[in-house]
Amino acid sequence: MKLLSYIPVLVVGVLLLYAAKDFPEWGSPDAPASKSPVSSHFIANTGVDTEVPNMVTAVLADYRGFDTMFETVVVFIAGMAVLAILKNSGRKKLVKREFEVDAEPDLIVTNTVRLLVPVIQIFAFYVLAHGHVSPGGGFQGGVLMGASFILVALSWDLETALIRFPLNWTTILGGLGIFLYAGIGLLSMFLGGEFLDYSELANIFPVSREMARYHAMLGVEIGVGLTVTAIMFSLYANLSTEGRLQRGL
Amino acid sequence: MENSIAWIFIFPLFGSVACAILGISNRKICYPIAVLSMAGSLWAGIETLRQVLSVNDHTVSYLFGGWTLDAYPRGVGIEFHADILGILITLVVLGVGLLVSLYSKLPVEEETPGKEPLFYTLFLLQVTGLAGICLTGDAFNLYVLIEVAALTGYGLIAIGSNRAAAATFNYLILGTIGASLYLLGVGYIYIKTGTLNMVGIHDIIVAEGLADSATMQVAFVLVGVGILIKMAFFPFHAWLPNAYSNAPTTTSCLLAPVVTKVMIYVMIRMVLSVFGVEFSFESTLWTDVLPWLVVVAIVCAAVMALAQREIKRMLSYLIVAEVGYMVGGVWIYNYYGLIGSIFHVISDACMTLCLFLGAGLILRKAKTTHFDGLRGLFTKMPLTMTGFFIGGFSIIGLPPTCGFFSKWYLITGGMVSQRWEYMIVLMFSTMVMVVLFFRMIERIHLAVSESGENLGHGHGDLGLTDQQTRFDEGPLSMLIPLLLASAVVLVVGIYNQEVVSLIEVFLSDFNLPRGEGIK
Amino acid sequence: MSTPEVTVIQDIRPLIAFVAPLLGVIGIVWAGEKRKNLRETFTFLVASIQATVVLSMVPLLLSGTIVEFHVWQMFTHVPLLLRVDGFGLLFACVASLLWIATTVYSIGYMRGLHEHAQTRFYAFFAISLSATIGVAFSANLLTIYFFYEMLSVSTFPLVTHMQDKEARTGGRTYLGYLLFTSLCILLPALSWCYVWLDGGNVAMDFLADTGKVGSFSETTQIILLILFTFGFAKAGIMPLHSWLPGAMVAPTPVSALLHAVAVVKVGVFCVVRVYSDIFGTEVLQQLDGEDWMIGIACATILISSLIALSQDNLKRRLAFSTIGQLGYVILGATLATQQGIGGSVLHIAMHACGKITLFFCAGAIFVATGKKYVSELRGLGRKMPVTMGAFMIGSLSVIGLPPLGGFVSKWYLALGALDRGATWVVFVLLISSLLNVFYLLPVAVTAFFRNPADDSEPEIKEAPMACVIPLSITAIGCFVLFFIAGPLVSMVGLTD
Amino acid sequence: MFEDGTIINELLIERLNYFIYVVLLLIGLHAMIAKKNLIKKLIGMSIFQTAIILFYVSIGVKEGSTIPVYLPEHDPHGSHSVPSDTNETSHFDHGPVILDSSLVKGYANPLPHVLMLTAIVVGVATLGLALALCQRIYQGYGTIEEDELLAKMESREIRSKTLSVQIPKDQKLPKKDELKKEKSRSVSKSKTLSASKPKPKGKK
Repeated sequence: MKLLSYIPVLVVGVLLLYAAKDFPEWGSPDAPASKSPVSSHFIANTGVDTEVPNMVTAVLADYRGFDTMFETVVVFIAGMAVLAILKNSGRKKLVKREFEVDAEPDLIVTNTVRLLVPVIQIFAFYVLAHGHVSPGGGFQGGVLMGASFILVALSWDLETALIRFPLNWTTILGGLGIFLYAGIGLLSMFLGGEFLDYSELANIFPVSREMARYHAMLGVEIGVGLTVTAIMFSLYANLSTEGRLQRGL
Repeated sequence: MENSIAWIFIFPLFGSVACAILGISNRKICYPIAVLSMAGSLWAGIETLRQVLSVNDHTVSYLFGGWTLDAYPRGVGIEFHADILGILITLVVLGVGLLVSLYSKLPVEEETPGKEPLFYTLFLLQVTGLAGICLTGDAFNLYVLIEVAALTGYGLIAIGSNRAAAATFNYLILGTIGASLYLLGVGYIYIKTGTLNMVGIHDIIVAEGLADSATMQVAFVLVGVGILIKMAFFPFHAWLPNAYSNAPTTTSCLLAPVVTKVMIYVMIRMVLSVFGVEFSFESTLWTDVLPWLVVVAIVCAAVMALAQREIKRMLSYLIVAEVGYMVGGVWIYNYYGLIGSIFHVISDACMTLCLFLGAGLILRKAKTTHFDGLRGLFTKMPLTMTGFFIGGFSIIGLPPTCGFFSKWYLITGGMVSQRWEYMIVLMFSTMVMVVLFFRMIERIHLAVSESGENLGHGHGDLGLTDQQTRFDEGPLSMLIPLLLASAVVLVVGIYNQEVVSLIEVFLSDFNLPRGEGIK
Repeated sequence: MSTPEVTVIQDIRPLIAFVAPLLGVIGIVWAGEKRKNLRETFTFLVASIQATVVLSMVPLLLSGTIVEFHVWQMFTHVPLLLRVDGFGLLFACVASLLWIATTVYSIGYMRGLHEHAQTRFYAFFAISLSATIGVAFSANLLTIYFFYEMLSVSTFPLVTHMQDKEARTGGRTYLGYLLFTSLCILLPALSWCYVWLDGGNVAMDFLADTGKVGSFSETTQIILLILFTFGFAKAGIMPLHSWLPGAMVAPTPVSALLHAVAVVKVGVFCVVRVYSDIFGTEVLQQLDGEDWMIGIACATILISSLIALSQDNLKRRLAFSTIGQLGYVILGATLATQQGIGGSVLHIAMHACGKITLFFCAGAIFVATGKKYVSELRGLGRKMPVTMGAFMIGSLSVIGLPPLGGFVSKWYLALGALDRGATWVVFVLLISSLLNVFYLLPVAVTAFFRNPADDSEPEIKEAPMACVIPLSITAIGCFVLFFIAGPLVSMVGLTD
Repeated sequence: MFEDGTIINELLIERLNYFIYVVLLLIGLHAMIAKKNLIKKLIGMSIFQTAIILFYVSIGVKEGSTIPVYLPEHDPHGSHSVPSDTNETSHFDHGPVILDSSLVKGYANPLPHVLMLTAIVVGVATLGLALALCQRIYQGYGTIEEDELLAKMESREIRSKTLSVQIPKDQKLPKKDELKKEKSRSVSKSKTLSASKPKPKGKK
């Protein structure tokens, strides 16, 4: 059996290496992927189309905004599915596990975290909002934000973190994030464009069509950030307690 | 309506968010939201079909974000590319979604108490993903949507019992391998063509003559194998029977009819529209190899189905066999085979829906889906069993159900390509299905146990109490979807010419052999 | 059988004849077990409606008008088309008239035996008859296939009516044979014709596309011929006959229906259709392998007659007799002459009338006495004179003596054989008639002329009136058929 | 493919990325197929996905190019440029322009990065879901070793058959009052727990 499992692995390996001989030169600017009109359009026209200096953000949130919407949906799905899988399942009784420590939260740790969390959260906002001009954006900001709550849960315990961020709120915020994203898309559709055609927002906001894209991208990123924050914390809360939402690790 | 194609997924997407948020305070609200958003989505789908039929080249391109083709190069934005085939399969998905959402009220409340909001959220997103797969014109967006459909699927299955969770894990591992291979294949395509737009890829393959390129060949293999895993083609089928038979009723009703079919649609799409007929059929070995794999697949799946004594498991293996039919129909490479394959995607979705809805009702009333629990069910619930057996007759392929017509085209296809082995295997599995369904009819109809002993006392005595055979149909909210589904099986069969003519319009763009003039 | 000057009119009557029983089913199920009389009234009503509609088309046909009804388009070139021509109408008349008789009879039989699930019985009986009419009026091969399958499935609950182990075995053989042949032998043949007959643009219509098979190569034609002959396994041609005795477990009205009217006759009717209207006499006569088919038909006739001799169970004996008689019909078709094919169509009608009488009698005996075996019938003739008299008449008709219907058809079959130049076939016919005498007459003779084994048996009376009347009527029908043979012959177009 | 040594050289030296990604991918694939421990399978899955991400990122490489963020001189808003003495509006002076094709070579291809951002997120979501499944399996069967799991599932199936209870135990429908009891129990539990916490406000 063990030997048998090498066969598909080897077949795949040979196949992939066989294809590698046909690849374009590594790092060559003339490779089809780098030379294609699509890639050149992104590099040459992002500024004109959207006024966003960070091409990755522009491509992520605008050119391929539809992808990113579903990417957010995937995150949301993961949160919902984990909730669905672990909610009300199995043992209801509080089982004390051998690695569970009943000690009070450590003074040094909690105080350090007390200082650290606001900094992390502000940094998260920065990363989210500054995604237009530097690496960053909704996902990164959202993860940082979620991490700040996870840090609270780690240094005190889950109960404390859940008081600050109740589990129902994760679902609501996660939903709202998608609602925000898709809502911006829907709004621009109502204003006469295609779905997610942010430039139509210029009809109701006093900005140029390009700047409408620029600002709508920020809105979209906030939506992404909301969802990711909520779901990251929800994932941690559920996974660390097998869905029982007790004291946690 | 101009944006109808976008409304197809807007309805379920917003519906699912509404379910998640509003469901926290009021669980009852999820069911109407789900039904309404499915109905809205179906309406948008029909609207889109009308739109597709009204334009000259029968395709509607919808560019998200307003990155229109006249002002920007193709592939900059994401395109929804609705041709006749895509919109037909979308309609199937949405129709199944609507019927199952109607059906779901009681089973969801009872099997997953307290989780209704989560269930409906995942349910609606599943339909969103599947409908998106049918319409998207972007190879990478397809990956994202496949994962949307897959993740919701994992959640929907594992929401049930512990067994379901264990089965889901295998599904997850295999599903991830499949999706990742597909993603890798897309990477290979991208490295050679520099675009992700399906139409763009096809244009570049034709323009630059990439048919002989080793990278493209391997890309084809990776994409193909990825999709085959996702559609539970025989050697990769291991996840399907466990997952579907252990899933909650509503989940299996939704997943079983559409998930594998949608992946077959993706294969057809890849073969015809993305890689192109010449590339797929003439410059790869697949036409030589795959029909023989299909033979093995159908035989094995049929034999395994024969060994089952539990309705849902048996049906799951039948799905694996049916997948073999459809894959075979594509790879025997001719016009009729493809018509058969596409039509079978549609009809198989209808009949599998019918069967699983029926199985759900049987489970509810008889408390078991084991064959032994079937005795006397016809007197107890005649309407349910009628619906169930219309589905069964369709799988066997008796006229005038739609299964007959799709099987007819598949057989014709085998004949035109002179793939006798494929035809023989079709006959073989047809006979297996006859055995399977009439064995069930026997169980229902006769007072004889499998070993042959008489259970009753002769003269129609089934050996059951009056209580057990008294007329006791399932609740209307479950029965009506089943009857509607069986009506659809008949109607699609009777009006098959309308569907086939649409498929013929779609296929007329491709240069497929018809095998005319052979004596 | 196409006559030169025909006018084709569109009319809904064929569809009514097909749909009426299906609508009747709703009434039957609605009335249910609690309102027996209402339920049986429904059955009787739809049977009468069907018969009236069918008979109303006879004058039209005799005046040279063919009624058609286009139901829906099945495939690109193939519609589901109902058409009433001579063959079909004759068969439909027989089926619908005998259904009325069977209805009356089954009321007597089922009530007499206090059978269970009578509602189901009547409902599926109606569906079967609907499918039979569908086959009779089909205008092309796919339409015929459509109704053929409908009949296979709808008779399954009738065959397994007893719901016991024996019924299971019988039902399994029944469906196994019928669905295997139709799905695995017939379907490829149909598909072949669909794709390649005349370049794939042919409706396989019985009127328009006769003889187009001639464009195939010789081998293909023979393969198709074999596939079609054995694909319609309802025709009971050897070696695919064994479902028929197996299906004997059904209640007698069903056996009567299976063996005299609906199922087996549908089988041979389909075969005759293929021979005469798809291949056509010209094509068949030039086909070398065709002689083999005559041989198979003859072999079926003789072997089944020999087996019938050895059967003691009355219904089984009649079943093997049926196989032999079906052989005649196939034989007529394989002869591929005008006379032969006409004879075989006539034989469908004549044999139906004779054989249903025999089955009715067998059922009546069972209801009255509970006896199933030939050896138990001694002296019964004196106690049940009407039944046994009818049995005698039926036997004579099946044997083929004038002035009974069976004679006419055998006469035309013999003529057909001579036309073809196959004199030896006439001898086969003679020998088999002799065998018929050997296995049928002793039954009646034992009943009338042998003393009962012991007189201690309880008093035996005639079966209920509802049983006796139909069998008397069908017995009289055997005479009538002889005397109205003229119009029948012109209906199947033999007078031209 | 190995008929001349150059290809191997090329693979190992010039296209090391492609080689490494294949090796990583195979390690991941092997772990997914052959490992019996469910968590190890998931680790394999992560490696597998990471390998693909590595491959995509390799596609985006362009020699002599910088990250796909506009340099100050191309920046439409000049937000990167060093603040000058002139007032704010001067940043908008040069405004957005379409880049010259020679300048396009100076930036890496942004598309693969975007795609991989998506793929990473999908991978995280899948992993989270899979871990939840593992926990559920562990709750139900007390093991995450595949063969032990299969054995336990089988024995349970046999047991349920002999008991002629066809519905798996955990699918049994709880009655309404049972549900209520459960609810009240969980409420009281949370009360007792939250009582020990310093800040019980806001907890429902």
